[in-house]
Amino acid sequence: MPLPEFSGDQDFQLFLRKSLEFTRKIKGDVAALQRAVCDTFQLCKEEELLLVRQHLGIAQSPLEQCHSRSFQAEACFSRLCQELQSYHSSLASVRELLPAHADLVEQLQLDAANLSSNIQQQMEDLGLTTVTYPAESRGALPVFSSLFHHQVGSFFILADFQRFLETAYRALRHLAR
Amino acid sequence: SLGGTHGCASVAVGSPVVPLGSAVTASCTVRSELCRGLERGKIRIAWMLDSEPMAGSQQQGPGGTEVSNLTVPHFNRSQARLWCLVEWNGTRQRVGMAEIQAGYPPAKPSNLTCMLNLSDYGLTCQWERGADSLPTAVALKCATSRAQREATGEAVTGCTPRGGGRRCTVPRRLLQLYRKMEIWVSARNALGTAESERLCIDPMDVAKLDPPTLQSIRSVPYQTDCISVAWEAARTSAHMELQCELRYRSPEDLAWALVPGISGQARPTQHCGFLFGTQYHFQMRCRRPSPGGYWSEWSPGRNFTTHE
Amino acid sequence: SLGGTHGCASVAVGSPVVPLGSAVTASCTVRSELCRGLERGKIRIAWMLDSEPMAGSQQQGPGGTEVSNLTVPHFNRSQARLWCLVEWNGTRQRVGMAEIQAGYPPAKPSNLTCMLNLSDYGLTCQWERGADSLPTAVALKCATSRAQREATGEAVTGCTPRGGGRRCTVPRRLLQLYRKMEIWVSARNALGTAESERLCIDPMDVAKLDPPTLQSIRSVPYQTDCISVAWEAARTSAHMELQCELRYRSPEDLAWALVPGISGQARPTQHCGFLFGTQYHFQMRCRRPSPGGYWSEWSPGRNFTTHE
Repeated sequence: MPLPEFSGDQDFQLFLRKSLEFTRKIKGDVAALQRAVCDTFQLCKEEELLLVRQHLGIAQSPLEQCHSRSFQAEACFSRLCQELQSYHSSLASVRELLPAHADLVEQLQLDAANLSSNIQQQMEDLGLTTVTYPAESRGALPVFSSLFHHQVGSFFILADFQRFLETAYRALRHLAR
Repeated sequence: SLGGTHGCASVAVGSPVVPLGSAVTASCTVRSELCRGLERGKIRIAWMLDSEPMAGSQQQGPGGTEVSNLTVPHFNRSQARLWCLVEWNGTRQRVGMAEIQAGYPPAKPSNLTCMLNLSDYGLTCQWERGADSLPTAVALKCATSRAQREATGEAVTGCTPRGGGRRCTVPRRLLQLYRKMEIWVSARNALGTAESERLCIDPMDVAKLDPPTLQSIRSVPYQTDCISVAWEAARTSAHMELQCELRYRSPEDLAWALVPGISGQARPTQHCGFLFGTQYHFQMRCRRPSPGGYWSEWSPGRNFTTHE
Repeated sequence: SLGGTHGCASVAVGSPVVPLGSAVTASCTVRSELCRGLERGKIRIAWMLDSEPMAGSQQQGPGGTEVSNLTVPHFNRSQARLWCLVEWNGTRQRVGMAEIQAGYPPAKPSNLTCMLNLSDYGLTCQWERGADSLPTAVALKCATSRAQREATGEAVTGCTPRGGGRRCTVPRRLLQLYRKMEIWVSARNALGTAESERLCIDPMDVAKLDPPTLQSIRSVPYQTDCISVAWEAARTSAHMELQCELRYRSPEDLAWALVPGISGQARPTQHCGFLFGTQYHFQMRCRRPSPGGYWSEWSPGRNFTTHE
């Protein structure tokens, strides 16, 4: 994977170490919420819900800009910022579903927004230009036609967010020395 | 909206809340044209109650749908999820779900008692109730008598105990003082409503009084075995009709001697039969003369030694 | 309004709040036509500072008014009332008043320190400040760095100590984690504003960690004076880069032996130089590697006796 020229910059390395830790924190909180959804709604295995996922039309963005073969810093960082912002809003439907975990979901939303603006700020510090992508369907808050669909929708918001964080973590770790 | 109003499949139940042990019937309707990837005619519907497989019947439904019906003869879990599944690409897909709760109608609240607090004139009531089997809304209801209510259309007011508790306080502004009010507790859940016996009381009659104060105790001239007690009602009950009682005993006595029926506000009362040169300890308390009135605490004590 | 906008008389002061010891100038304007019973031309204006008579000059003012000016050269009371009086029917009438306060601009807040609580991610800051001579508004200010603020227009947030206290907590939603924030205290009263030094910290760097736990302690095969300690960071810091240290001592030792610089999350650490057949007591603590990090409390202790 080609390394951008600024990757040796000390501030950038500090930003990467902080962002890696922040991503680990968010991943831990998402995993805790996934356990809560499993315990509360008996929704635990993704393979049992693929038909309803397909029916609900929940798409996940592939983040190809952050994959090793086609890694491109500006595109990847821009994508991370945008996806984090959209998870910040779509997590609201998880919050409605899990009132007992509202504080944890709110923290998760704040963390997603913070990580996104931290990356945004770092791009500006490095003079990178932000690439904007067409907003995913997940941007707006989904409206679910039934409680079951709301639960399955929330299950996939968390599962996709966990996968997204995994990809982001790998991209950041690649850049960190 | 996502997934259309009915979606690929939907589960309908007779009622989401049923009496414990009663039968539960459910139907799962699968609309293959709405579930991309499901081949019509090859749909096999299965059921699970939480994680326990259940057997249902299956037949074609209207508009090319597949319908499976299920009956759980004796539903005896307080809460469970009924899952509808279909086979797809070699996996079992959860396509519909219904939450079912079972329990009993609420138990009748009992032993309702109320007390008016004279510092803020709030009426605090408490009662007893069995445990809840279902989410239960409990409220204390308080209204002027039914006739007045119908005549004046006055609203039923009251208060709601916190966290399903067993007491709450009706604030002064929702009370009608010096007039009979009907007070009762209502408990409601999905299976019914239960109401306590109705109290019919004037809030002032259940006021908890502050204790009176014993001002002074003196011997009565020429009646050496008599004493005169000067007392005063508490400021908060200075305007009230009171029924008070005095008690006294000397250090040797085991039991208190009691002088009931002291009424009026503060006229000194006279009592006889005291021994010479003996130290007595006096206390007084008061209450509302009406039935159900609460005695105040005993006043701070006062000592007095009769003459030799 | 009562007495018209100005009324029969009015007192004007240079400023209602002045530095202690500085001069205070005031003027009292009497409009006899608005004071029934006051005969124009015979008005004698007098002054009192609280209850102390003061001498002012008096001359005719515009529009038939009488004006008296007063200067208090060194106003050294923290608070006083300046009264304007006129003679009337042989009595002295208070016809106007101004309240004056004196003090100092607020002292500069100092020793600002902050700590992030990992249970709710609130940032609690505390500082020191001199006593207030005047009503003082104190607020902790908190913002991403100036450049970002100007670029993104992010608001300055923070918190307000209760009752003019010296600490308050910025809630998580007003913080920016993993990024430098500027934090300072501002104190403002009528005579000025004072700001503390600015902290420039990433809230995560001042997190107060929960202590780690010592899982197990074992001898190292073939290295009889060495032991291996298995430990685990607290759940709340499981994702964090940590810097930890181990301490141990045997009952005979007075001082603890310290093993600094244990990093990473939970890899067992190995230490040598232990005596044979001796019981040692072990504890561990961790903190953020960044400057200004706070040590956690020491972990619960664990005993281990080395082999004979």
